[in-house]
Amino acid sequence: MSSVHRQEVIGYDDWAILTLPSSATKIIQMRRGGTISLGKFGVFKVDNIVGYAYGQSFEVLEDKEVQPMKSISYGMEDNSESREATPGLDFQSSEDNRDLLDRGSENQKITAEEIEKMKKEGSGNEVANKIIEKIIQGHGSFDKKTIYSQEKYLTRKQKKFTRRFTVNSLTTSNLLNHIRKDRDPERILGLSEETLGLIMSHANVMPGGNYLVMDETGGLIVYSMLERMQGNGSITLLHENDQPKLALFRHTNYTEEELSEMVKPISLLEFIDPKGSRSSFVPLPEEVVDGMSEMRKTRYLRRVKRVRQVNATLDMVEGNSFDGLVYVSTINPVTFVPDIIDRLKGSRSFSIYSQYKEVLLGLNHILLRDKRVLLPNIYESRVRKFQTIPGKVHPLMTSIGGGGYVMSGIKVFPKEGAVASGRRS
Amino acid sequence: MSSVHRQEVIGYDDWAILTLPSSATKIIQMRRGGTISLGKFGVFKVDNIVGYAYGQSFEVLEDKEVQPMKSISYGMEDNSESREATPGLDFQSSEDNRDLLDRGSENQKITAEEIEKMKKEGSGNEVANKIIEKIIQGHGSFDKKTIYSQEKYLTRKQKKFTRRFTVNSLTTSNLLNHIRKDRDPERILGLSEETLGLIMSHANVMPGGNYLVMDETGGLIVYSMLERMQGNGSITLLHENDQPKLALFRHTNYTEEELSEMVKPISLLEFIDPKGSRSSFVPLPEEVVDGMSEMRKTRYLRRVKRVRQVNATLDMVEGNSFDGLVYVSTINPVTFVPDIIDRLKGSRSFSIYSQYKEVLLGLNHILLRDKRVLLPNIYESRVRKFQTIPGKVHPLMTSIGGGGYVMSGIKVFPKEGAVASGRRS
Amino acid sequence: MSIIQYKDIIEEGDLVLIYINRSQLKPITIRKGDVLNTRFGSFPHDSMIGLSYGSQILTSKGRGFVYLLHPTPELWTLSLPHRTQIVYTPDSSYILQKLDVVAGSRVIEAGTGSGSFTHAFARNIGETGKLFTYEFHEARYIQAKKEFSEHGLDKVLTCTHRDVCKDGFVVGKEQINGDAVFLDLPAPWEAIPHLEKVIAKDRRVGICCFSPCVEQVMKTVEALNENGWTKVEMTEVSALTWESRKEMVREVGDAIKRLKDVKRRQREGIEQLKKLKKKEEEEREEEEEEEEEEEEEKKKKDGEIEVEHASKKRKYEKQPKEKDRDRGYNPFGKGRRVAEGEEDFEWFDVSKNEREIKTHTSYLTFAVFVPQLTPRENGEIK
Amino acid sequence: MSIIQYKDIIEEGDLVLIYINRSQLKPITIRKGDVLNTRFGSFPHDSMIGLSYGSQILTSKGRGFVYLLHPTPELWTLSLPHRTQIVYTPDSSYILQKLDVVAGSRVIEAGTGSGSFTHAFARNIGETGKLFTYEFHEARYIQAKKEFSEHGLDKVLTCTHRDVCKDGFVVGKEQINGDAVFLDLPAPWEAIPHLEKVIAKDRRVGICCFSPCVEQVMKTVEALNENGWTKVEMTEVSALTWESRKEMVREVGDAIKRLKDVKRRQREGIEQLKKLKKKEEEEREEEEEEEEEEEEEKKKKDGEIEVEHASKKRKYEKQPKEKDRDRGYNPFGKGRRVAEGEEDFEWFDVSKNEREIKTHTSYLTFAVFVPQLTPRENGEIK
Repeated sequence: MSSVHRQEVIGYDDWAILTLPSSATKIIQMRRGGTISLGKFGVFKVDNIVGYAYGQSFEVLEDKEVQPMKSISYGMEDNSESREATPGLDFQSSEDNRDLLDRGSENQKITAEEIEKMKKEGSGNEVANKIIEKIIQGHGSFDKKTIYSQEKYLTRKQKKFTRRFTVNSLTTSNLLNHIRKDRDPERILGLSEETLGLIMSHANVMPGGNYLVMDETGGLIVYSMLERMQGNGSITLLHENDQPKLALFRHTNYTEEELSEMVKPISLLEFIDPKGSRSSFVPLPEEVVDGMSEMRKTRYLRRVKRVRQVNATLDMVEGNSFDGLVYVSTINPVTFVPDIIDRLKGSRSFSIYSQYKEVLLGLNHILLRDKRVLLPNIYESRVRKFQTIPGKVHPLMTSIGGGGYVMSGIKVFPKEGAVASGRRS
Repeated sequence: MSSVHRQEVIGYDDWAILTLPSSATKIIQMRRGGTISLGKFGVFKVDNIVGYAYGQSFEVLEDKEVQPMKSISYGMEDNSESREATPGLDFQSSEDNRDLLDRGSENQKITAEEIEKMKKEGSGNEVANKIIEKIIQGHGSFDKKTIYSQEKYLTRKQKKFTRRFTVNSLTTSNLLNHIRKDRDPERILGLSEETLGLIMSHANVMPGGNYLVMDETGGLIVYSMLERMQGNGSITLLHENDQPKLALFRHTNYTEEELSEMVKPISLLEFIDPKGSRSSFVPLPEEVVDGMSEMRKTRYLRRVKRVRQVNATLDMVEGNSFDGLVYVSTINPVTFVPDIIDRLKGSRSFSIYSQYKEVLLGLNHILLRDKRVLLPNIYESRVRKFQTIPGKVHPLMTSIGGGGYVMSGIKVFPKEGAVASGRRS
Repeated sequence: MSIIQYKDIIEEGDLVLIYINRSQLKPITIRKGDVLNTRFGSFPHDSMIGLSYGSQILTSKGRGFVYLLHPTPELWTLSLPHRTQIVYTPDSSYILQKLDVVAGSRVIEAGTGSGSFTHAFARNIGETGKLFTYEFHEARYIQAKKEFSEHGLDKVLTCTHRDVCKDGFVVGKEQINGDAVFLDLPAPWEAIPHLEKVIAKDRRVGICCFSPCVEQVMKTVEALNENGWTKVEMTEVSALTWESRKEMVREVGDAIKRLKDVKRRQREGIEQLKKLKKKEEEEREEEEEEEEEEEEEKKKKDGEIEVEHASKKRKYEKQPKEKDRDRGYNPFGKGRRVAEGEEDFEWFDVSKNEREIKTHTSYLTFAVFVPQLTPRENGEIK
Repeated sequence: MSIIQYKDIIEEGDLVLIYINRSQLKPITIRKGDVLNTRFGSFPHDSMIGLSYGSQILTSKGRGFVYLLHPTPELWTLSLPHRTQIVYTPDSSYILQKLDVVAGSRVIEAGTGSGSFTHAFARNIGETGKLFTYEFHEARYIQAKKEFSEHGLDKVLTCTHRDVCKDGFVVGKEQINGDAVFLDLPAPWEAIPHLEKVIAKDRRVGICCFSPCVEQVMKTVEALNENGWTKVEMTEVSALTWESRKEMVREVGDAIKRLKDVKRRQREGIEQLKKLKKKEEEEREEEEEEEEEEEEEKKKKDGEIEVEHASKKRKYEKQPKEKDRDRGYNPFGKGRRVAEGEEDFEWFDVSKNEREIKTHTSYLTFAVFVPQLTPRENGEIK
C-alpha cells in the first residue's frame, strides 16, 4: 500500500503545516539542509526540527536554532496549563476600568518604527518579551486597566510577537482549515471541517469501498478519501475538463504514481457514454510483443496498462458497481444526480454537497419523489468553539461564516407495482 | 388613553394565561364567582386569586381553595432557590448506573389505574407527593439509579403531578409563546418571540408613531404594537378581505371601541386606489342635522364619524405619511412591498417577516437595486435556553424549530442623476 | 457478514436493516423459515435470501412493502431506540474527522454505551487498525459484545467490561498504543490520568471528551492540562435537518382582483343574499375553529402537551394561476383546499426545520498529547 | 429634536446621521456655516437645512453623495465605533421584548456604557415612562450624559455617575419603582442585593443580566435565587445576517457539450496546435496561481492575517444559456469572466453569511420578582 500517508515523525521532504502563535498557518516542505523563514518570527534550519513528532512546538532562537517547547502557548496567559510559568510581569492594575478612556491607539506612545527597530536588534524570544515590556511602558493607561484587561492585552501582544511555531502534519482537517482560514474559503466552495466530516460519514466512506466522486475543491475531497482509505479501495473521479483539477496535490506527500493507483479519472462524456468511450485498441499477439525493442516494449506495455485501466473504470460504470457517491461540484445536481443514481449498487449511500441550501432544495424535492432513493435529507452542521480560560469560559466571539450543506440518501431498487402511498408516512 | 392595558394585579374579568408545572399554558378569563378547572391538577375559585400580583403562583388545595406560593417550582429539584425545602425523600442511590437496565416502563410496577385511583382519593398537593412516593416504591430499579438520575426522575414526576399554577398577564410574549408552544406555530406563521422583538425594533415601533401594518397572525402583530404604543399613535391595518382578521382579540382585554381608536383598517383595494375609494358622502347643513330626531341624529353622526375616519386614513396613504411598515403576510412581498415603499416618510424603517428565508431572498435582490431603500438586510435570530441547576449547566436538549426571518431597510429619497456606482461600496 | 464491508446479495445469517418508514428501521438476522411481521404485513425471510441489498419486497397481497438495507454505522444508529444514550452522526462525524480516525488508526473508547459510535469507529479504522472499547455497565457490555460479534467486528475491536476510572485501560499484555481517545463518561477527569500507559509514545495522540454539562468540561480541561495534554479546545456541534417544502406564491394582484370582484357584486345589488350566506359561513367557521381549539385542549390531557409531528400536510386556500382565474373562485377567498405542491399553482421551494429540534447533545473537549522526542541528543540525529 | 420622536424636515441643531456607505454612518449636528467632509466630497450643512429626512445630497460636482438619516436607536448603535462595548440589536430587541418594556415602563439600567441600549430603552418607554441609568466610569458617564441631552432624552431618563455595586441605586428622594432591570456589569451579583429598594412593590418586575462568561452567569443565578428572584432563565441569542447572492446555474449538459466539442476537434486533427496553446495557457495559469499565492502570503505580513471583507465580487466562468450556446465559447472552458447576476445567464437566488460572523456576545440571565401581596388577609379582599 504505497499510498499510505500517515505522518508520525517529521521527516525530510515531507510537506507539513506550520502554525504560528497568531494561529496563522503556512504550508512548507522540509528540504534537507534548507532554512524556513517565518518573516518577523525568525528563520530556522529544517535539520533542527526533523525527527520530532508531528505536533511538536518550537521557539526560534538565534543562529536559526530552535528550542522544542511543550506547546505553542506554554507560558502564555490564555493557557492555564502553565499558569505558574507566566513571566513575572509586575504592573499596577486598577480594580475596574473606570479611569480608562476609550482612545484606542492614542494611548500608545511607542511607535511602529521603534518596534521594527527592536525586532532587528535581537533575535530569539527574548526580543518578543522586550518589545512587550516596552509596549506596556509606552501604554499611557495600562495601569488603569483591570487585571483582566491587562491579561487580555498581554496575550494579544504575546501572540503577535512571540517567535514560536508548531509543526503539524498534513491531515485533511489541517489542510482544510489552512485553506478556509488563511487562504480563501471559496477555493473549497466554503466547505467546513464539520461538513466534510458529515459528507464522509453519510457516504459511508471506508477502506475497501469503490466510490464515484465529483470534486471541485482542487482535490480536497479526494485527499480526504485517500486519507481515510489508506490505499484500500478506489476513487473514480468524474471531471468536466480534459483532465481532473487536483492543484492541491502539488503541495502534498502524494506522488503522481500513488495518486494514479487509487484515483481513476473519467470524463463526464465517458461516464454518460461508456460504450462509445472504449478504446478500439487490440492487444498484439505475445510473440510480436516479445520481439519488440526494449524501448518500444516499455511504451507498448504502458499503453496496454492505460487502456486496461480505462476499460476497468468503464466496466464499473456499466456494471453500476459503485459503493457510494460524493458529489462536491457547482454543476447543478438537479441536472446530473438523477442520472448517476443508477450507477450505484443497492443500499449504497451518497452525499451531495453545496455551499448553498437553496441549490439542494430543488434536488431534494425531486428525490423525495424518486422511488430509487430513501431518506433524502438535507443536513447542516456548525461547530462553535469556546475559550476555556478558567473563570472566563465563553464561546468565541466570532468565527468564519458558512460551511455548506449536505444532502444524503440511500439507493434502493423499487419494485414495479408497489403502492406509492404509505411509503413516506 | 383608554387602550392602555398593562396588567399589574389580577382583576375580575381579566383575560390571563395560566402556566402549569409542565409549562403547559391555558388562556382563562377571571369571571367573578367562577371556578377554573385544571383537569387533573384540580379546580379553584377565581375569587381566591383576584388581588394578587400577576406572576403569582398558587397551589391548589381542597374545596377549590388555593395557597399562594413564592414560585411554581418552589421545593422542586430543578430550582436551587429552595434546595433546603426539598421534601426529605430518603432513598438508596447507586454511585453510577451500572446495574440499571434500559427496560423503560418494564421497571415500573405501579399501574396507570392505580395512579388514577389515588388521584381521585385525595386533593391538594399531598396527593402528588403520595403518588410520587408510590411510583418510586413501584420502580423496580430506582435505587440502582445515580443520585443525578433519581433527581431527574423525581423532577419529571413532580412536574407531572404537582397541583400548582402561575397566573401570568397577557403580555405579547406570553400570548405568543402560548400559541407557539401549546397551540400551533403555523397560526402565527412560525413567528418566535425573538423574531417578534427584531421586527419591532427594526421598524422602530414606538409610542406616537403612525404605522402601516399587514398582519396575518390573527392579530398578534397588532397586539404587540398596541402594547408598545399604549394608546399613543396609530396603526393603519391593511387587509385582503372585506375586514381584518383579528380572531386573537376575542380572548384579550381590548374592547371593540378601544381597538377602533388605534387601529384603522383599510383594504388592499382602498390602499392602491385611495382617490377612488373616498366616500361620495356630503355632510348635511348644520340646521338639517339639528332638526333630526334623536335616533336619526345618532345614526347620522356615527356615519359622519366613520366617513371622516376612512378619509383620514386615505389622507395618510395619499400623503405618504407613514412612520414605518410592519409586513407579516404570506402575500409574496415581491409583488407588493415595492409599491408600499412610496407611502413611507423619508428615513423611516420597515420590517418584512417571512417564515421562510427563501421568500425574502427574492425581495432582497430587488431592493438591493432599488434606490429608494438603504440597508436592505435579512436577519435571523434564535434564542437558546439553558438549564441552570448548579453543577448541571447546559443548553436545553431540544427546542421548537423555526422562528422566521426579518428583512428590514430604510426609505430614502434618491436624487435624479446620482451616480449609482459607489453607492454600495 | 460484516457491517463494515459491503456485500451485494443477502444470505442466510446476514444482518439486514428493514426500512419500514422514515422513522422505523428494524434490524433482523436472516434465518430460513423465520417471518418478519410488521404492521404493513408479513415477510418470510426465505423471500429475502438471494435478493440484492436495497431491494423492495411486497407482501403476498402486494399491499405493504419494506426495503432491505445493508447496515451502515449511521443506519444502525437510526435503528436504536431513542431512549438509549447515542452519539448521533453530527457529533460522531465531526469527532472522527477532527481526531483523524482513518484506516489503521488505533482507538480507545470508553464507555461503549449503546455501541453506536463503536460501529463508526470500526468502519473508519477497518481491519488494519484496532479499537479498544470499555463498558462498566455489565448488561450493556454483554449486549454490546454480542452485537459486535454478530456485526462482524471481532477482528477490529476488543470490548472489555471495566470501570476505567478505577482500573485504567490496560488489557492483558496487549500493546494498545492508542492514537485517538474518546471518553463518554460521567467523570472523564477520573479516567484521564490512566491514559498515559496506553497511548502511543512515538506520535501525536488526539482525545475527545463528551460531556453534557459545563461544569464537567471545566473539570476535564483541568485534568487534561494537569496530565500533559495541550491544545485544549472546547467545542459544540449545532446540527439541523432541513425539510424541503412548497410555499404557495400568493400575489397581491390576486387579492386585489378578489376585492374588486366583491365590490362589483355589491354594486350590482346581488350582495344582500350573499351576505347572509357569508355570515352563516363565517359563523360555521368560527364554530369549527372553536371546536378545533377544544379538541386541542383535550389533546393536551390537562396540561401535558403532545408534540405533533411536523410531517402532516398543510392545506392552502385556493389561489389559482392566471390561466385559472376565471374558473369561478369564491369572492370571499374561501375556495376549495389545495394540497401542498399541487400542479396548476405556483410554489416557492422553501426549507423548514422539524417542529422540535435538538439544540444540545454534549460539549466536545479536544486536546492532543505530543510525545517530547529527543532526536538530537548530543547534537546528532538519533 | 429628539431621537425618539420622528420629525420630517431637517433644521439647525438637529442630529443627523450621515449615511456614507454600508459600513459608515456618521452623526453630525447641523450648524449653519459648518461643512461635512467625507472622502466622497464636502457637504455644507446649509444645504441640508430644510430638506426632508431621508434625502440624498450630492457634492457640488455631483460625483459623491450621502443620505441624511433620522437617528433611531438601531442606527445610532451602528454609528458607534466598534471597539466600544455595545449591546447590539439581536440582544437588545429580545431583551426589550422579553422584559416587556413598553410605553410607560420604568427601567433601571447599569451600566450605561456607550449608551446604545439606553436609546432603545428610551424609545420604547417614551415620555410616559422613566429610565434610570447608572455609569461608574466617569469619562463615559460625562460622554453619555452629553449625548442624551443632545438627543432629547433628558425628559425620559436620569443618568447617574455611580458604582451601583457599592452604593446601590437610590437617587435622591425620587421614587424609582422600576419594573424592568438591565444589568451589564462585570459582577452583577454585587448589584442584585441593592435592587430591593428601588423595584416596584405592587407588580411583577423583570430583570436581565448580561454577562459574557459562564462563571458570571453561575454567580448571578445564585445571587438572584438568594435575593428572592424566581423563574431564573439563562439564555443566549444567536443572530445571523444573510446576504442574498446569485449563484450561476451550471448544467451538466453544457459541460458534456463542451467535452464533445473537444473530442470532435481532436478528431478533426486540429488538436495539436491547440494543445500547445493550451499547455502554455495552463502554465501561465499555474504561474498566476502561484503568484497569487505568494501575494497572499505577503499580505499576511509574516503570519498576521488580514481578514478580507466578503463583499468583493465573485467572478464566474462563462456558461451561456441555450440561446447563446453557439456564440463560439472556448472549448477549454476558459471564456470571458461573467459578473454575478449578469443578464443572459441563469442564476440561483442563494443566501450566505458574512465571512466573519458574531458567534457570541453575552449570556442573558432573566428572572422575575413577584411581590407577595396579601389581598385577602382576614379572609376579605383588601
